[in-house]
Amino acid sequence: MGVPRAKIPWCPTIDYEKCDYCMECDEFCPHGVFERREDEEKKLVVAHPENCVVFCKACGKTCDPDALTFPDKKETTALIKRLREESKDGG
Amino acid sequence: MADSRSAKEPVEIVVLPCSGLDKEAGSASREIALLLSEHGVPVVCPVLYERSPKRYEKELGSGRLVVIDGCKTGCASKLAADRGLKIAKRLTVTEAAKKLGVKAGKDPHLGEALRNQVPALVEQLLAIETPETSAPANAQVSFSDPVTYREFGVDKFVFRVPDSGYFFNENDCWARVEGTRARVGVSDYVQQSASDMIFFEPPKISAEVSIFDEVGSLETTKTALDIICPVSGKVVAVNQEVVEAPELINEDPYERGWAVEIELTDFEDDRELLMDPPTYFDYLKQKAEKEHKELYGG
Amino acid sequence: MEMEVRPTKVGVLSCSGESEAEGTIARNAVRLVMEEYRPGIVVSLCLPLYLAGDSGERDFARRVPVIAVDGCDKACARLATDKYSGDVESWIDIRDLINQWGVTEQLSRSHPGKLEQELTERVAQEIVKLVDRLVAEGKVEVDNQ
Amino acid sequence: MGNEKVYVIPCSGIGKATASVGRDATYKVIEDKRPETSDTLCLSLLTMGDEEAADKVRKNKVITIEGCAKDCARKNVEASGATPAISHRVHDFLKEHRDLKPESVLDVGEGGRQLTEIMAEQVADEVDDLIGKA
Repeated sequence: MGVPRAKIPWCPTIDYEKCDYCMECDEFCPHGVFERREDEEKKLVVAHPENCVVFCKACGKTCDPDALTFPDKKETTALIKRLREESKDGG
Repeated sequence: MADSRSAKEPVEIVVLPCSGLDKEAGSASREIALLLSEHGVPVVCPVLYERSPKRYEKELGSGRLVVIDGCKTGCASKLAADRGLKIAKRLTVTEAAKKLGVKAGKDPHLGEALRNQVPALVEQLLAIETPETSAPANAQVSFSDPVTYREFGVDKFVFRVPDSGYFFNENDCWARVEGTRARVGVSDYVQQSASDMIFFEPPKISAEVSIFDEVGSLETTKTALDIICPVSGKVVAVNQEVVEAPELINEDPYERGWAVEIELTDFEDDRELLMDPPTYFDYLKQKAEKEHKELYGG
Repeated sequence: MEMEVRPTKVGVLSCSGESEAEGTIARNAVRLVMEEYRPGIVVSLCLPLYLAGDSGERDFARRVPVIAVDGCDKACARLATDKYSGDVESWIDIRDLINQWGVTEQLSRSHPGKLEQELTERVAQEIVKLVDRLVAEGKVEVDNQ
Repeated sequence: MGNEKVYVIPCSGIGKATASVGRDATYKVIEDKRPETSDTLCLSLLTMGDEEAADKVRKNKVITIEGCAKDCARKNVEASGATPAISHRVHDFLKEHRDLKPESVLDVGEGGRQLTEIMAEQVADEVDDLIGKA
């Protein structure tokens, strides 16, 4: 969208209180955003947020305990527009 | 063409709830129906209706049918579908309760938390405004010009992208723009990776959407996904053909398989965030080849 | 579509074999090779799609070497490859193999048990041998081997 | 015709769990529920124009079961000069039983097995109806 992906804060956030490590989201995501850490306390992490497709929340739909949250869409759209303006003026 | 009656006119409804003995959400569905009957709304008992459909012929003939499913299994909807009834509005208690911050449990007894939500859910059903049909079509817009395509292959899979008239977001959803209207759907890539479509849950007619909002959701034999709207505006039509036969999206994702029609409000602005066909073609080719590597390795 | 100089994939066409136990073995063996033993190199092809489907299946089968895996002497996979996509690189007849292996028990098409599973594994290994020979002969370019 | 049979022909899909359900349902009908009055044959034989197989579908009633919307079973039967009396799609049954999604190609899982039983029951009844009308 005319803005480097790294500048757009869009990825799932895991609420470890709710998450029961069913791994449905990791099985679902074809972009490899999540990574499993069998031997660590947090068994699932968002390892590659940059792989997450902006505005996609599909993994959230697979989460029964609703442990995945995303940034606000309207704010993200506004940010992208602002970054585009800056890159145009900034040259 | 739909008669667009004024929004606030009281509309007679008849309600078909699920019998609600399996889970807590089912009991809530029963409570909602009982409360509605106190508002003078005729209630169809699903088991009696199953045994003798004639019993409710009069009510179902006149009122607009509201179906209450306790959970996603959707027994009441299935009963209505089996009888060929047209559903004006559908409430799934587990989903609606989740939106109100309450989780319906496994124990079929109705708990306090969910019981307190029953009045709010009843209000949602009574607040049925304009009928769920399309607004009058805009005469000069037809979306009937022939579409030509470019394609590329990854192994034995062929992916097509229209040559012109379509705009895409990174979520592989398209908007076909004509005049002040746009039709929205999902790309060939989505229908191939998500596999066979079995359900399309349309958005409400006249809903206001901004770019990247969800406009309806799809369920396939493999997964469930939302349609991420590439344009801002107002939902003016829903493709009933796809509501009845979602596999149309697999057969013709860019033309007959359109999902929603939008009256545009901000297209000049939205357009900057979208890809035109050649840009999307390259974007998709890279994505399909990379993802295919991950899916099939090597 | 741009022509690939040297194909990077091997097509494996299994007979559909719904009425024969060897058909079940053929299908499961091809699935096993594609998913576990040679992912990324092997692509499974579907025979009835040659006739019923769009050109995608046939065009792809013309651009890559194809191994035909048949369940019986009707040899549908081999004949289909000849007819629809060019010469057969190599060919397996499961019934023939099973006789060579001296297996005489009655096999089940609908409830594959331990014996069928064992035979599926052995057939899968035969397919892998043919795939590896194609790679060794340089008929298939494999980037990360 | 004494040993008249209804041919239940599933699609040959090996990439979709719905195709596995179609095959399992076929075996349930021709092996367990209606062994005397129903049978199957390899769809590839019809693709390859095998006369013996084509003859069977022309002279007997046929029920096809598709694993997806490409309808390969029906198209291959039609290419042999016959028309299926009934054409099923697994995902039409899925629409009625949303919670019975098959899990994978090699193991359809508990949901897939229940869906298979529901389909087999219906196809078995259809075999009974079709046998009456030679």
